[in-house]
Amino acid sequence: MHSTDNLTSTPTVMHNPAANLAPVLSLNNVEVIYDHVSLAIKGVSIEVPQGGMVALLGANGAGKSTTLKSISGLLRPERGLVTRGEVRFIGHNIDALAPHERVKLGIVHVLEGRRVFEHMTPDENLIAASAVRGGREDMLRNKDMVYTYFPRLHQRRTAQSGYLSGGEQQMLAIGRALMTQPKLLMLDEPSLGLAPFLVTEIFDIVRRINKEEGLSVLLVEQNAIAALDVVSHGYLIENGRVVMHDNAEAMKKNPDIQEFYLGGAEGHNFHDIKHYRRRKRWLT
Amino acid sequence: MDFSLFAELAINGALSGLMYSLVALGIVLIYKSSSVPNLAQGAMTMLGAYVVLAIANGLGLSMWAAIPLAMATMFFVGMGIERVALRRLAGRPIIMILMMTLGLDIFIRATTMAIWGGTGRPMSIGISDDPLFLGPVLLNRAYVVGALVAGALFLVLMFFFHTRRGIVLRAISDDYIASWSIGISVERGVAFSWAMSSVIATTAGVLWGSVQGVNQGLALLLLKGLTVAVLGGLDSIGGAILAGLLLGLLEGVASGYLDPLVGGGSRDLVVAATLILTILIRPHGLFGRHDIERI
Amino acid sequence: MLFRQSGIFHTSYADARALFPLPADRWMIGLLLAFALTAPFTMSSLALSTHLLPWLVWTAAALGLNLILGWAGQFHFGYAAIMGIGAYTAVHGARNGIPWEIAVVLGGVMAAIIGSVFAFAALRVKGLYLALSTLALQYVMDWVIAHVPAISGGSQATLQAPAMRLLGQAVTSDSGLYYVALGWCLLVTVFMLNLRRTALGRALVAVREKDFAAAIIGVHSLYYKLLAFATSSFIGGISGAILIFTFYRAATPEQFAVNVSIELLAMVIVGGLGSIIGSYFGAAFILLMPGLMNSLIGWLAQLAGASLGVETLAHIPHAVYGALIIVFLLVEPMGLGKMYTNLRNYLLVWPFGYARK
Amino acid sequence: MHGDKQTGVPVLECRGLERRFGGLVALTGVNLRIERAEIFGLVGPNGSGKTTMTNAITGFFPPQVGSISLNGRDITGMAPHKVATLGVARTFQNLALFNGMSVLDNILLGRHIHMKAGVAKTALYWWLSRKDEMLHRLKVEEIIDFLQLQSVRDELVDSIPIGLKKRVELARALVAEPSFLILDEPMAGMNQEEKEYMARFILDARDERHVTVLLIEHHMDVITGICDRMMVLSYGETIGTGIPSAVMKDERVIKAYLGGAHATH
Amino acid sequence: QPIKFALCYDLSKSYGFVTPQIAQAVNDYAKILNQKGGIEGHPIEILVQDQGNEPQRGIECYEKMKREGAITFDFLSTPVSRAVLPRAMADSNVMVQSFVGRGDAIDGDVFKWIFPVGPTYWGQMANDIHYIKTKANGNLKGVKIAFLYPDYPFGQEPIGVLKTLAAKEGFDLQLIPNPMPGNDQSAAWTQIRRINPDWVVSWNLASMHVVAAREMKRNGIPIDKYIAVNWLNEVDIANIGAESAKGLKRGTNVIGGQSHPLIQQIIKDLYEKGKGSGDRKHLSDIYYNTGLAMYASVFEGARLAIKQNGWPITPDKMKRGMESLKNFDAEGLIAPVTVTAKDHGGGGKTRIDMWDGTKWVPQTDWFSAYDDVIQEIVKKESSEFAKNKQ
Ligand SMILES: Nc1ncnc2c1ncn2[C@@H]1O[C@H](COP(=O)(O)OP(=O)(O)OP(=O)(O)O)[C@@H](O)[C@H]1O
Ligand SMILES: Nc1ncnc2c1ncn2[C@@H]1O[C@H](COP(=O)(O)OP(=O)(O)OP(=O)(O)O)[C@@H](O)[C@H]1O
Ligand SMILES: [Mg+2]
Ligand SMILES: [Mg+2]
Repeated sequence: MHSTDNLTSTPTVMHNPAANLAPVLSLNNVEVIYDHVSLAIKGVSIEVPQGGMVALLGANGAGKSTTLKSISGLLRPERGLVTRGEVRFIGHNIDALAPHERVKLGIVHVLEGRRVFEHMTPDENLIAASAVRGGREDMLRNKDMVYTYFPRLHQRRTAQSGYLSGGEQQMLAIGRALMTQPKLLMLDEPSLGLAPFLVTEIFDIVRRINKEEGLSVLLVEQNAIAALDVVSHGYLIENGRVVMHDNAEAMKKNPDIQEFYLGGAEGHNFHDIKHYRRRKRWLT
Repeated sequence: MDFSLFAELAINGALSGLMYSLVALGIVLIYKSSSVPNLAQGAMTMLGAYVVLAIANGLGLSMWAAIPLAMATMFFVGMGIERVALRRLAGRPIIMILMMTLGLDIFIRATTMAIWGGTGRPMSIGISDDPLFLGPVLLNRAYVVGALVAGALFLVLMFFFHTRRGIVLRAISDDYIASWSIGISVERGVAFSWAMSSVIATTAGVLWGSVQGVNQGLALLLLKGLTVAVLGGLDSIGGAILAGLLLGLLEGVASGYLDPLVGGGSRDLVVAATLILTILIRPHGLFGRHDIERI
Repeated sequence: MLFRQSGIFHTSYADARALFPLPADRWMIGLLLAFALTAPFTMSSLALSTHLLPWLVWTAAALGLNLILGWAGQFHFGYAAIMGIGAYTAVHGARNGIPWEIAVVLGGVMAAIIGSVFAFAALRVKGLYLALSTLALQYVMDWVIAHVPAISGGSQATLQAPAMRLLGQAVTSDSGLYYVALGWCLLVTVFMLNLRRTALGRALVAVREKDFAAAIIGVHSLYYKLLAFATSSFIGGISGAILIFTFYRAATPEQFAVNVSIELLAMVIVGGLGSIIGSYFGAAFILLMPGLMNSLIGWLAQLAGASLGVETLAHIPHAVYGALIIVFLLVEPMGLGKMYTNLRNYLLVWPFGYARK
Repeated sequence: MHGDKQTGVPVLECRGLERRFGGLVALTGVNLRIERAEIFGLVGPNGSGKTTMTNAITGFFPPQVGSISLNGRDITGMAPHKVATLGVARTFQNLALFNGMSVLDNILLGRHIHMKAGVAKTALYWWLSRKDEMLHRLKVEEIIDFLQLQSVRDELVDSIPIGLKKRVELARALVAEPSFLILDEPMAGMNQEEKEYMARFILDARDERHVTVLLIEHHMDVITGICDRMMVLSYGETIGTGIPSAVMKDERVIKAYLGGAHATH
Repeated sequence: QPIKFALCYDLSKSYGFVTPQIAQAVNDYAKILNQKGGIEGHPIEILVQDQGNEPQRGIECYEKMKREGAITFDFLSTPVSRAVLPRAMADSNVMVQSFVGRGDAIDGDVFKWIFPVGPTYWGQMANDIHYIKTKANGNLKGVKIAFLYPDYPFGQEPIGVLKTLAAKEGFDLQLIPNPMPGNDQSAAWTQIRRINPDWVVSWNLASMHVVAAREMKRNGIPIDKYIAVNWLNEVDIANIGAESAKGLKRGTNVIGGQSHPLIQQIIKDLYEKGKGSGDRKHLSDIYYNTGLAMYASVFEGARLAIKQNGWPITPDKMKRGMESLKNFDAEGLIAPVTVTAKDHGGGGKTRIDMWDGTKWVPQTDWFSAYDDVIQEIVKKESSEFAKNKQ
């Protein structure tokens, strides 16, 4: 089944809008297998330019989270393994590194579904995340930074995180990630279950962080509308393969993207949708 | 009824209860920082005591030189345990980890016995046995010392779990994966907690050893320690102390007044009753944390 | 391919839900059964009456505990006490002239009642905290047996079990007792196997996994937890009774002390949670390993001519035994049962490396 | 738009619901009336009390004030498993499938209220259970076809992707043949296409099985697309009810929930 | 064609404080005899196996040894003995349990196959009381005796005897149970201090004695009021502290020290030549002597068995051999015993030793008291057993 690698490593569109910038992160032909049996992603190649903002789109089970985990090293606890290819971060190969070492290097992964430390207060959540580097004063400074980005968290800082509402938890998860002073911020479906205005709010903040702190962002999203608004360019993953790669504008215009991710034309009607098997037009 | 008798039973009971808290604290420490209920704490206590003796007799050192050395040794033993036995199980269902600690318990006990043999040995840390009266009430010096140590440990741990490192440990117990994702070395954290707990075990071993002599019996402290720990709430330092106090007090008074009536051994009944009642009134022990379930 | 899957098509849902959908499995079970039935003629009386027989009864008990631990997901630190309750009730019953079968069932019922009462105290609780109430059960039970001569059988706390009479005639021969144990163990096994494919089993797992989700599909989690406790206690009680009648022949407190409860836990977990075949393995491991180790170590020591003191010689097997538990958990945390399954799955796809399900 | 379907018979009626958690008021003074065979949308910012609302109805966190009646019968404070037997089914916001079980068994569990589980029926499977196990199996297969889950029937639920999990949960709810179905964010984390599938299933459930649906969603296009009526919560209070097209234009709703940026969409 | 003796001991758990020394002694003894050509020309083989104080494994061991042709079985653990006893009786196998186990087992009519040669706990307790009586110059009226015991069968064993004697002699008996594992006795001693007894008879084991001694000091109770059961050895003395233990008394079944010719010979022929079966320091342990004493009578019984009824030795012959022990005192190691088909105890003489700070000093000669009382209780209990067996 590896014969398809050459195919997948040549996405439909070759030109890379951010090629001129040195990539802070690059995946070459990464393949991941869970439990030694189930093949999750096959030969995925991705680049995130310095200070750039990249989106990773794809259907359920396409392998987006797996891709992120292969970067942050969080496959191990799930008995997943990078069996081929390599992950390079600012120059060096990080495949051998343990998760916390990668965070030290500057990669941080905001997990799907928030995963805040439920029994601790938001404040303690942030402190815990500051342990990886820097002294006490760094910690305090970063906390202020986070609280300025998320004033809402400051109000709730002494509550028990487990009882925060979905949005607040998402903010906490992002703030917690920022505490590690990362170079690369990876967000896995940050808009999951958030109210529309919160989605826009959070994406704005992420964009601001990206500008002001100058850190690169790799964004996994189902909400393609919101995602493609903020990123410079995006990748599309299907069945564990990169099947499309282009800048945001071009992607928005792509008819398939429109049909399957953006929801086609305005005001189209769910009642008219008939059951149909989807056509895998990408690979043909 | 004779008040001084009551007072004496109650006070000495409470003090001995705090001695049990010493074992409980070790269990709580590990649970609070990795959600592992350690059934090997008793065995570790025993091992700690034997190591102290081995160092003291082997190197011909005084107790006060041997104890710190033993603590250092046990510190690394604890780390070793994590490295060998628990690291591979990180994130597994709790019950397997529970079983692992049970295996450790069997292994440590048997190995210790195989090396040093079952004949009891004395452990004197210079606590005099002369009577110590507080008014009409006679106090047990050894227990007083033990209680003081327990109190000190309580303060230290309380402080520790509010330092950054302590918060990190709590984070680990809350969610391994999330901890990894923000750069916490879960392995190191858990190893550290085991190391600390081994040191506490040594302390308990020394104190109990000085009370009952060093022998297999030390390993049996597990059941009491576990009972106290769970009663207090597995992740609550304060709980471990209070539960120890409470249980000890009840036991002391009970065995003083009930035993003659029911023909002995009423302690276990009291313990059982206390357990059931606590669970009915406070399902998570006295101060244990509730698991948050967002439906 | 020993366990051939391909080419076997189930034409009805019933087939697909058969106990052993694969012919290969059915063959193996058949062989094992044949062996079990002929054991009295093929095995030495030592192996039969001091290894095979207790192993079967303990397995039955382990399966009962597995119902609580593996299916309902509740810790139980007092299962030995449960067995004890059953045993003492049954023996007293039989001594007072109640027919053996009824006495044994009575034992089961009594165990079920008391077991559920203690469980009930703790059903709002999860995990270790529940374990506490079962520990309490153990304490109370130990105390009662130690302090109520009427129950424990006089000042010597030994309760002689009358010879057991099955359907009127006395069963005394090794093989007779063995068949009784075998029969009981098979009964429990079949029950557990059925649990896998009936509403009850599913409901229990549901409660274990997510009780609130279970509630919204109409599963009354409290009721099912209680039912689980009652059923498992019933099995435990009868196993305890049968253990006394077929093996110990006299009931003494130590036979059901807390360390026995711990050993039962070990049987289930080393064997594998919720794994039936695992309980067989687990019981065998925990029960026979110390003995084997003893002989093995002793033999090795003789070989090496090492003049180890009797004491050291006695402790080494325990150390090895503990080490083995550790190693097993490291190699396969899901227990011996899972190891077997892995092997089987390997054979399923053999000779191919791996198949994508 | 589906006025014709509205029979005017109330399936669910909530009056003046209030639910507090400690100091925090999660829900207060909420009235809700859902009629037979309508799809009712419930939206609101995070933490506004939507899930609390469903928990109040299904009996997990009964309201401290107010009453709930289902098909004219008062179910205030009734235990969840009882509510379920009255024909209420729901899915959960953060998936609540039974891990370690196959998809098939998960869905079979949905039939629980129609089955009799017992020790005897287990012990004497062949005589007491086998037949109706098979009957229920037929129902399950029907749903599996309906939701196109054949491919994963025998997989462990743990290992299938989230989108499918949500679908399995829907199947588990539908197989109970409920009269009233609560869906808590069934489309969270789905792309457009998958949303369309899900929307399709919900509509079919209503049209073919005449299920009344309470749908919580943050995807406004779906709400506007398939809901007959909707309600907006904010800080536990109702700030708007009615036909989606109308509600969506309400100032307060836009301000509290949609946000300026979204007005364009 | 060796003679096999089975020792299924708890070497690893509760009884680990005594079994190693005993097993070692038995092995040494066997070696010595074998050097002299064994018993009546038949070499001795000692089969030792650990049963971890678990009935299950005790039975397993018994069954195994049975098939290996062991002629006697020895478990030295209350729980396991109790569990195996019915089997041994059913199989008609000789089960030796000198100094341990149920007191009524000396009734040879009921316990045909059980041989508790030497004093039982009941006899020992009776003798202790008698000693106290002599100290109270012949009158126990009003004398306060506290009985401190670990609250499980071993500890509860002598209570029946005590109560009977209390009724008979009119002394004031106070029962002070202490829960296992007995490492915390503060409550018990608080009470004892208030009772302020004239004597404290203690059925503690091993390290429990140490805890008790400490508590006595704390509570200002002079240690010479303490009369221990025979399970208190030099190790415990060392743990208490040779000085602090001064005046402590013990009911004793066998003489201590190494003066006994047999031990001298063992030292000379084995340990000097490095052929000992274990750690030499154990030889200074009373439990070592206890081991020798136990098997002196067993080996003698075997000798008589072969001598009277010839080889091959069978359980039945062994039984009759044991039952023909007459005034046997193992060259002064134990009080002379005479075992008969009715009385498997053989006298039940003990003596009281006192620790003088350096060594044990006999306070009395070998003696046994209240034999009639004991006999009564034995009859009562054993008949109950016989009844229960149905
Ligand atoms: N722990 C695991 N064990 C086995 N298979 C897994 C595991 N995690 C994911 N998979 C499989 O790997 C594939 C990719 O999963 P992944 O979670 O990366 O998809 P995704 O793109 O993140 O989907 P979603 O949008 O639902 O998050 C899926 O087919 C999934 O079934
Ligand atoms: N079990 C609970 N204990 C304490 N507070 C709770 C509990 N459940 C919910 N809350 C609080 O009640 C409020 C409403 O929560 P709810 O889950 O109903 O909001 P929601 O509308 O479902 O939000 P979302 O859209 O994120 O799901 C929140 O502030 C939440 O913190
Ligand atoms: Mg994902
Ligand atoms: Mg919600």
